Amino acid sequence: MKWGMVIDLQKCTGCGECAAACKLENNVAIVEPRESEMGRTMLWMDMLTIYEGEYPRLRVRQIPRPCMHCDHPPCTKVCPVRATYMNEEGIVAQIYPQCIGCRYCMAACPYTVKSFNWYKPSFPPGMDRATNPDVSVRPVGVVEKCTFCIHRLQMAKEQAKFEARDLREGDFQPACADSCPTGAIVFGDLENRDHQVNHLAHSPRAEKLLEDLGTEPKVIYLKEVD
Amino acid sequence: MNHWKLLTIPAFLLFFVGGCSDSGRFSQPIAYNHKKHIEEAGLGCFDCHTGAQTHQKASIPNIHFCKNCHEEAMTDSKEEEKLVGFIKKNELIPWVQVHRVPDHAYFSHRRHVSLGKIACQDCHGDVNNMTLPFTKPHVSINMEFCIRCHESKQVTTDCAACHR
Amino acid sequence: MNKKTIEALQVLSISLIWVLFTGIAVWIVSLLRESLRLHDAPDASVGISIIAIPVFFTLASILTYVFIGLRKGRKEESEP
Amino acid sequence: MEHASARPHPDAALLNPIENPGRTYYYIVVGLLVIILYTGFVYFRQLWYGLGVTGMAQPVTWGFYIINFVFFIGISHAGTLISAILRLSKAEWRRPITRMAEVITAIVLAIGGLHPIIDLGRPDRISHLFFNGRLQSPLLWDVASITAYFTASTIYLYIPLIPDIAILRDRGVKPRWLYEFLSWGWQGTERQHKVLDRAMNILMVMVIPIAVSVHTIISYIFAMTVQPGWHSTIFGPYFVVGAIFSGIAAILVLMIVFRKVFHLEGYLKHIHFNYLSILLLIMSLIWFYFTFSEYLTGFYGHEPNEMRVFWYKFAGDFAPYFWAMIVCNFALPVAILCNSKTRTIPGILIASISVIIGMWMERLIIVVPSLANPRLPYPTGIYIPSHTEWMLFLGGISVFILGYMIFARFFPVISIWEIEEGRHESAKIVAERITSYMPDPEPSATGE
Repeated sequence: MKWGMVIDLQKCTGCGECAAACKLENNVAIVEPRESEMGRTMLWMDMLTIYEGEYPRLRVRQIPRPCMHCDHPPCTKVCPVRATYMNEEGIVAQIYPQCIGCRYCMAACPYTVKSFNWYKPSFPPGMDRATNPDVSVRPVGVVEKCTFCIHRLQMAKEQAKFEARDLREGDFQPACADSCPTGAIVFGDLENRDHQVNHLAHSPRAEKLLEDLGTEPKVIYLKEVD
Repeated sequence: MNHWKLLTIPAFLLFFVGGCSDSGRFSQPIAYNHKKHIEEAGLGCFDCHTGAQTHQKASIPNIHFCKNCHEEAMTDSKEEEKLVGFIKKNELIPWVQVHRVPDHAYFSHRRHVSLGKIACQDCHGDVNNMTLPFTKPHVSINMEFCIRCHESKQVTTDCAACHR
Repeated sequence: MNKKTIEALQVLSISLIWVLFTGIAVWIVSLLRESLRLHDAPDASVGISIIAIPVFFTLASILTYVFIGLRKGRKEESEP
Repeated sequence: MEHASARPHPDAALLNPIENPGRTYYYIVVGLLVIILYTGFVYFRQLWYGLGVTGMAQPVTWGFYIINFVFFIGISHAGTLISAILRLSKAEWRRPITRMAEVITAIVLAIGGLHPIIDLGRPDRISHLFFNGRLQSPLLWDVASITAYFTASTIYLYIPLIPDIAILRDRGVKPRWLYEFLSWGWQGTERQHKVLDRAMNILMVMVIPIAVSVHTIISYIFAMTVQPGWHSTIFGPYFVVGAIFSGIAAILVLMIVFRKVFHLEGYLKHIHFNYLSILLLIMSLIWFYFTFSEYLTGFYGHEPNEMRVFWYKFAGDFAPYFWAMIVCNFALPVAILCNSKTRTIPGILIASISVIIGMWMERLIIVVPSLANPRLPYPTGIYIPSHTEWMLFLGGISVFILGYMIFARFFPVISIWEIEEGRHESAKIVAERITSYMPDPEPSATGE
């Protein structure tokens, strides 16, 4: 099993629904505007601004950017305490109670996907009581990042086992894929021929970010064709 | 900014070093008697803790459930009187959850009871003979305890299987 | 402080250094064992890390050598 | 033993600071303690609120703490490494210098070694490093190598100190028990000298590879990642050279300060400064060579991400620091030290201070720009250090000064017995050595 995600840029409108859904699903802290200006915005799913072409034919687009869950993750190699590692299903997990907050993984990640809890996570009044109980609220001083909504996987697996059946494709979908209004984000098992991602990953339009680094991301973009 | 708070750091460190997880004792609002309910009323674990087999949480019964029998006092016990009082006032019993898994870990009763076939007694002790409610956890709920059992039963020890 | 206490303290400090360095060696070995158990360190890092252990022991031996050597090399002052 | 200290000692100037520390000493100590206490408070504030009180953010997730870590560990190379090299090469002029250099190492290493802990978001979980450490991470290599270096250099400082401690013990300097305890029964017998010499010879050879490995491993923290500007094979030697470079500058500054404060003009003569400053000049040239090849390869390869960092340093936000670094580390010291007219003590002081500042800026330029320019199109990172970080920097320097002052209060900063040994023996040894260099007299002269 190798969980992966395909983001179809042809379908993506750059609405940012995935980023918002992710933030709510995973209790990602909402930092104050002053902090945000310093560059401490916390987003597991960020919207990358990409500029294509030169001025008269300049094209600006927003593309979603989760953690790439690399097959050869540069971040897990450098962690001094095994707080980040890749599990057998290919998810690069972050174990918050183990993290000592050295931020080496953040410095080593070529995609800059990790966030750090500079302060104790805070939520605007009212929202703090609406945090998702399935996901822990991280303590101050640890690194966090997209987990492919691994809590959903834990529950989906248990449900499947309870019903004595195999895990189906629809059982485990991260919040971003669930929420995408145009269905641009497809999630599933890259090694399973029945899953949609398996076909899409082999599409001629498929490309990965910073492919030349050899990190083998499991998030695959389908580039736009005009 | 409250700088005076800084004074509490040394105290906090002492607390931290002293170990704080499960050494505390809790007091329960009603001296519930498990033994009596099991032996005399003939109840089983899952009759009251209804979620244990089918849900993540086992659930602790409260007045809506207790009402089924204790709408009116059945005995002249002082403790039952308290319960009836709660029911009459339609007020929830402030049970203290003693067996607590920290926020950052995923624990499901269903997974352990129905799928893993673990007996309640393995973690909660000999509840059948308890005449008083829990004031402290039967086992210390820490990762070592989880891992030891997972290793002996040869189930996953992947960190991400429980941590979230 | 009299001579006896000071001597006892000297011996104590030398043995503490041995305890410290043995502790470091045990630490490195336990890390190695854990990484082998978890198949976590396939690289040369295992081999390189082992080098650290003799370094510490050599340092401790040098200190002990100096300590013992200086005591043996004293003039026979206790004799009349 | 009151009468003992009345006996005039040939090296009274070296013993004076220990026997009569004077009032100013205590004023300075109190001043430093105030700064350190305030720094402690600032650090507790950081512990309480989290690392948010610093100026670090994303993507610049490492700031002053890591910069100072590299910087302080770099300074620490002054001591043990240079002292070991000078001892090994039997340079006679080393005698008044080695001790001062070794003390720098021991103190600065302790300060530098604490910096990564200051940098942790969760220092309360430091035990994870011991129970669940992962040897594959360069940070763990660092823990091991810095511990080895710290212990080795402390032992290397201590062993040649034993005879001097015995001198103080015999003169009845207080606290007596301390000197009694530390002197290990030294009486200066031939056998004891032999033991000491042998131990020092082994240590000398041992500390050099340890010292080189320490800074190489620190560079690996950066070089083992794939980030532009960091992922470079030259980093190991580059860091070692930079470390020795800043270390020599630190020794020179300290020598000038001690010469002035303790009136050691008789011991630290112009020749010592001259030799060391020529070493500084050579290191400056080597440093420039490394910097040049580091950037030239990057520039020639023209890899886009590499170039982004390159231009950020050469003409972007970091250009003032970059060019200031070149001036401080290369232009100014070379200009001053090349000319024997300006190679005077004030000149050397200026050059050394400029090198220390320049080397600190080099660390800044290595750490921040690579982080500020991520590969993906994020906005360029901004890093403005906060009051907390400045305070901890100042606190680190204060701890260094205080540590050095405490050492100088209890132990001589110039090795008395080595000076004495030099007075008695070195002339003979050097003369013998020089004759051994010379060609033997022509055998034909006796033949005919």
